[in-house]
Amino acid sequence: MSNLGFLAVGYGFIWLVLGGYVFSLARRQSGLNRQVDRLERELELDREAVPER
Amino acid sequence: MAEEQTLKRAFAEAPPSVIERRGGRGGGRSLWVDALGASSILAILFALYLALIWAPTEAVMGDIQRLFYFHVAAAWLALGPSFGVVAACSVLYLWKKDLRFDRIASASAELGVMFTTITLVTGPIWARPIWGAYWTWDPRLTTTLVLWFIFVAYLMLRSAVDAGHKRARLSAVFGIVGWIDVPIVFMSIRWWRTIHPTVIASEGGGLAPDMRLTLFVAIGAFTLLYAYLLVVRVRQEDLATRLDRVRHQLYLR
Amino acid sequence: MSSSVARRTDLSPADASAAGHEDDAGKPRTGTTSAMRVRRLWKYYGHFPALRGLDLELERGRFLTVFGPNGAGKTTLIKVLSTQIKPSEGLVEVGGHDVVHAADRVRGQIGVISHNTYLYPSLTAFENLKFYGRMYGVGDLEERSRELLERVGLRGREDDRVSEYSRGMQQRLSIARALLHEPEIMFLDEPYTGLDQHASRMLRGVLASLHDGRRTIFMVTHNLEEGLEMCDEVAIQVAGRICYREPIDRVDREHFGDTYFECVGGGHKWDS
Amino acid sequence: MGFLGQAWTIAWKDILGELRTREMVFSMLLFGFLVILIFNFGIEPGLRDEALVKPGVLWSAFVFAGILGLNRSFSSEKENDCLQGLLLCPVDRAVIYLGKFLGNFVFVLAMSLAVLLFFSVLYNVDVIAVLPGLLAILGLATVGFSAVGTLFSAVSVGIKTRDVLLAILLFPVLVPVILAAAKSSAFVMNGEGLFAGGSWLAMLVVYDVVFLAVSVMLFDYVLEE
Repeated sequence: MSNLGFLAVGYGFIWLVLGGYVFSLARRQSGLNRQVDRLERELELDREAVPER
Repeated sequence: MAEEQTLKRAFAEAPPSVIERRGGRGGGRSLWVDALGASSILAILFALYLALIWAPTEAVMGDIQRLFYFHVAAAWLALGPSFGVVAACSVLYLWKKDLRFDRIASASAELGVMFTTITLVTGPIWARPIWGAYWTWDPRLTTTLVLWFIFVAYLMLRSAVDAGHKRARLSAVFGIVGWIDVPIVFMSIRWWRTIHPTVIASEGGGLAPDMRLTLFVAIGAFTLLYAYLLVVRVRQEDLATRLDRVRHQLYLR
Repeated sequence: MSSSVARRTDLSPADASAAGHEDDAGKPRTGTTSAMRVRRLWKYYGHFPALRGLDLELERGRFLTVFGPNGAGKTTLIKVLSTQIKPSEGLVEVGGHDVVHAADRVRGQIGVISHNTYLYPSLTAFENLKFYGRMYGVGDLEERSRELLERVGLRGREDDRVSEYSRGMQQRLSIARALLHEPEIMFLDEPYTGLDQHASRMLRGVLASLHDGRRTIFMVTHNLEEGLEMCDEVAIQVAGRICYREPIDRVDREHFGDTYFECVGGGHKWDS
Repeated sequence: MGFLGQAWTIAWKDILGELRTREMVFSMLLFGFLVILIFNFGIEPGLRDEALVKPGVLWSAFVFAGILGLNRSFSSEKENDCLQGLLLCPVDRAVIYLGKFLGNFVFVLAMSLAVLLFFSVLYNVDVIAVLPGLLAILGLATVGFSAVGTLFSAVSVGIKTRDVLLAILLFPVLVPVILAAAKSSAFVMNGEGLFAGGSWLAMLVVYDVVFLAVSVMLFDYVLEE
C-alpha cells in the first residue's frame, strides 16, 4: 500500500505546526527578556541619579 | 499622599518584577515548569515510537492509519481542554475581574487554534487515500471546522480591541457563548448527516488493544504538551503585563 | 518633584474633617446633607490612572464648578459620578446611594447634560421626550413635555425632527430631556461646547433657573468665564485629583486665572 | 411601566426611527433580493428544483441580509452618544437588551417576509399553501438569530472593523439555526408538514431558549465600563 507518502506529509505537518509555535514562543520570550534588561539598566541609572530614593 | 503611593508602588514593584524573571517567581524559568516541559517531550517521543513502530499496521487502511493517534489526540485537546479552559476562565474573569484569567483564556484559545488546525489538516490527509476524498461532511469533522472558526473569531475579536478589561469582558462573553454553542452545533450536524447515509459508521469502535494503548499514550503526551505550552504562554503574558505596568508607572513619575 | 501645590489645597474644610474621621463613614447617615461623597477614587484606563485617589464632597443644593485642563480627568469624574463608568477603587455615593451597587437608584435621581445630546435625530423633539419620559417612568408625560418645551423655548417646533434642529436647539432640547424626571442632581459636562452666542445665552438662562437652592448642580468645564458665572463653589482638578476648592465668595474673580494657572502649571511640573 | 413595556418602548423607538428614514430595512431588502438573484445564476437550472436547494438559497439570503440590520442596531445608537443616554436610564440592563432584541426581531422578520415573497415568485414556490409552517419556522429562527445577533452587535459596536467582525463572530455560532431552519423548511416546502421535521423544530426552540437566557445574563458585562 503506497500511502506512506500521505503519512509522512501528515506527521511532517503536525511537527511543523508545533515547532512553529514553539519557535514563536521562544522569539517572544527573548524579546521580553531584552525589554526587561533595558528597563533594569534604566532603573539602575535612575537610582544613581536620585540618591535620596 | 496618593501620588507618593503611586511612586512607591512603581519603585517597590519595578525591581522585584525584574528580579522575578531571574529568580523564577512567576516570570521565567522554574523547576516544575522545566520538569513539565521535559516530561512532555519524553512522552511525545514515547508516543511517536508506539505510533510509528510498535503499534501493528492496520489490516485494511495500511500505514496511513498511524496518523490516527495524533489526529485524535489533537482533536481531543481542541474540543476538550483548550475550549474548556477558555470557557472556564471566561466565566472566572467575569466573576472575579482578574486579568490573569483573561490571559489564560487567550493562551488556551491560541493553542486551541493550533490543535484544531492539526486535526483539520491531518483528517483530510488520512481520508484521501482511504475514502478517496479529502473532505466529508462528517459530524465530527464539520464540528471541528466550526470550532476552528469560533476560535479564530475569538482571536480576531481580541486583536481588534486594545488590551485591558474591555477586551477581557468582550472576549469572555464571546468565549462563553461559543462554548455553549459547540455541543448544539455537534447535535445539529449529526442529525443533518444521519438523515442521509454517513460515509463512516464509527471510527473508534473495534480498536485493537495495542492501538488503544498507543492512542491513550498519544493523548496523554499531547495533553502534557498542551499544559506546558499553556503555562509558558501565560507566564509570558504575565511578564509582558508587568513590564507594561512598570513602564507606565515610571512614565507617570 | 514637589507636590506642594497639589497638596496644599488638597481638601476643602468639609472634606478634611470628613477624611479625618474615616471611621464615621460606617455610621448611618440619617438626614445626610451630602449630594455626593467621593473617597479615594481611582480610575484606571489600562495602566493609566485617570483619577488618582480623588476626594470630593458636595452638599445638597449647591452648584459646584470644576475647572481643569484637558486630560485632568474631568469627564472621567463626571462619568463615574453618573454611573456611566465604574470606579476602579474607592467609594462613590451620589444622592445617598453607591454608584456601583445601587446604580439604578442613582440613575433615577440624576440628570446629565453633556456636549453629546443623547437625542435620536430621526425622531421629533416630542417623541424624544416621550421616549425618555417612559424610560424614567414619568407620569403625565404629555403635559410635562409641553411644559419643558415651553421652558427651553422650543414650543411650536416640537413636531420637527431633531435632525432639522440647529446645534443650539438640540442642546436646549437635551436640557429638557435631562429635566424630565425632575432630577435632584444635575451633571453638566462642558455644556457650552459648540454653541453660538445666542444659544449659550439661552443655556445660561435655563441654568440660572435650575439653580434654585434645592437642586444640586455639578459642572465641569475648561472655560473660566462661563464656569464662574453662577456657581456657589469652585474646584480645580489637575492630574486626576482636586487640588483647589473654595466657595465662590472667597474667590478673587479678577485673579482667578492666576490661581488656575498656578494649580495647573504646578500640576504639569509635577506630572512631567 | 413594566419590564416588557419598557423593552417595547425601546423597540418602538427603533422601529419609529426606521419608519422615518427607511435606511436599513431598504438596504436589507435589496441585499436579500440580490442574494437570491446571484444564487439563481450560480445554480444550474436543473438543480434549482431539488428540494434541498431552495431552502438553502432562502436561508442564505435571510442570514446575509439580516446581518446588515444587526450591524446598524447598536451603531445607530452611537449618533449623539444615544447609547449613553439609554444607559443612563434607571432600567435594568436586561430591559435594554430585550428592547434592542425586539427591534431587531421585527426588522429581520419584516425583511424575511418580503424576501420570501420575492423568492416564491422567482423560484416558483407556492408559498401561500405552506405559509403557516414557514412562518412558524421563520419566527423561531429569527428569535435565535436576533438573540445572539443583538448580543454580538453590542460586543462589536465600539470596534473599528465592526461590520466584518460581527459576521465573523456570528456565522459560526449560527450554524445550528441555519441548519435547523433550512432542514425543517425543506420538509414544509415538500408538503410533508411542519412536524415532519419535529426534532429540528425542537432544536430551534432549545437554541432560542438557551441563547436568550445566556444573552440576557451576559449583556450586562458587554456594556459596563
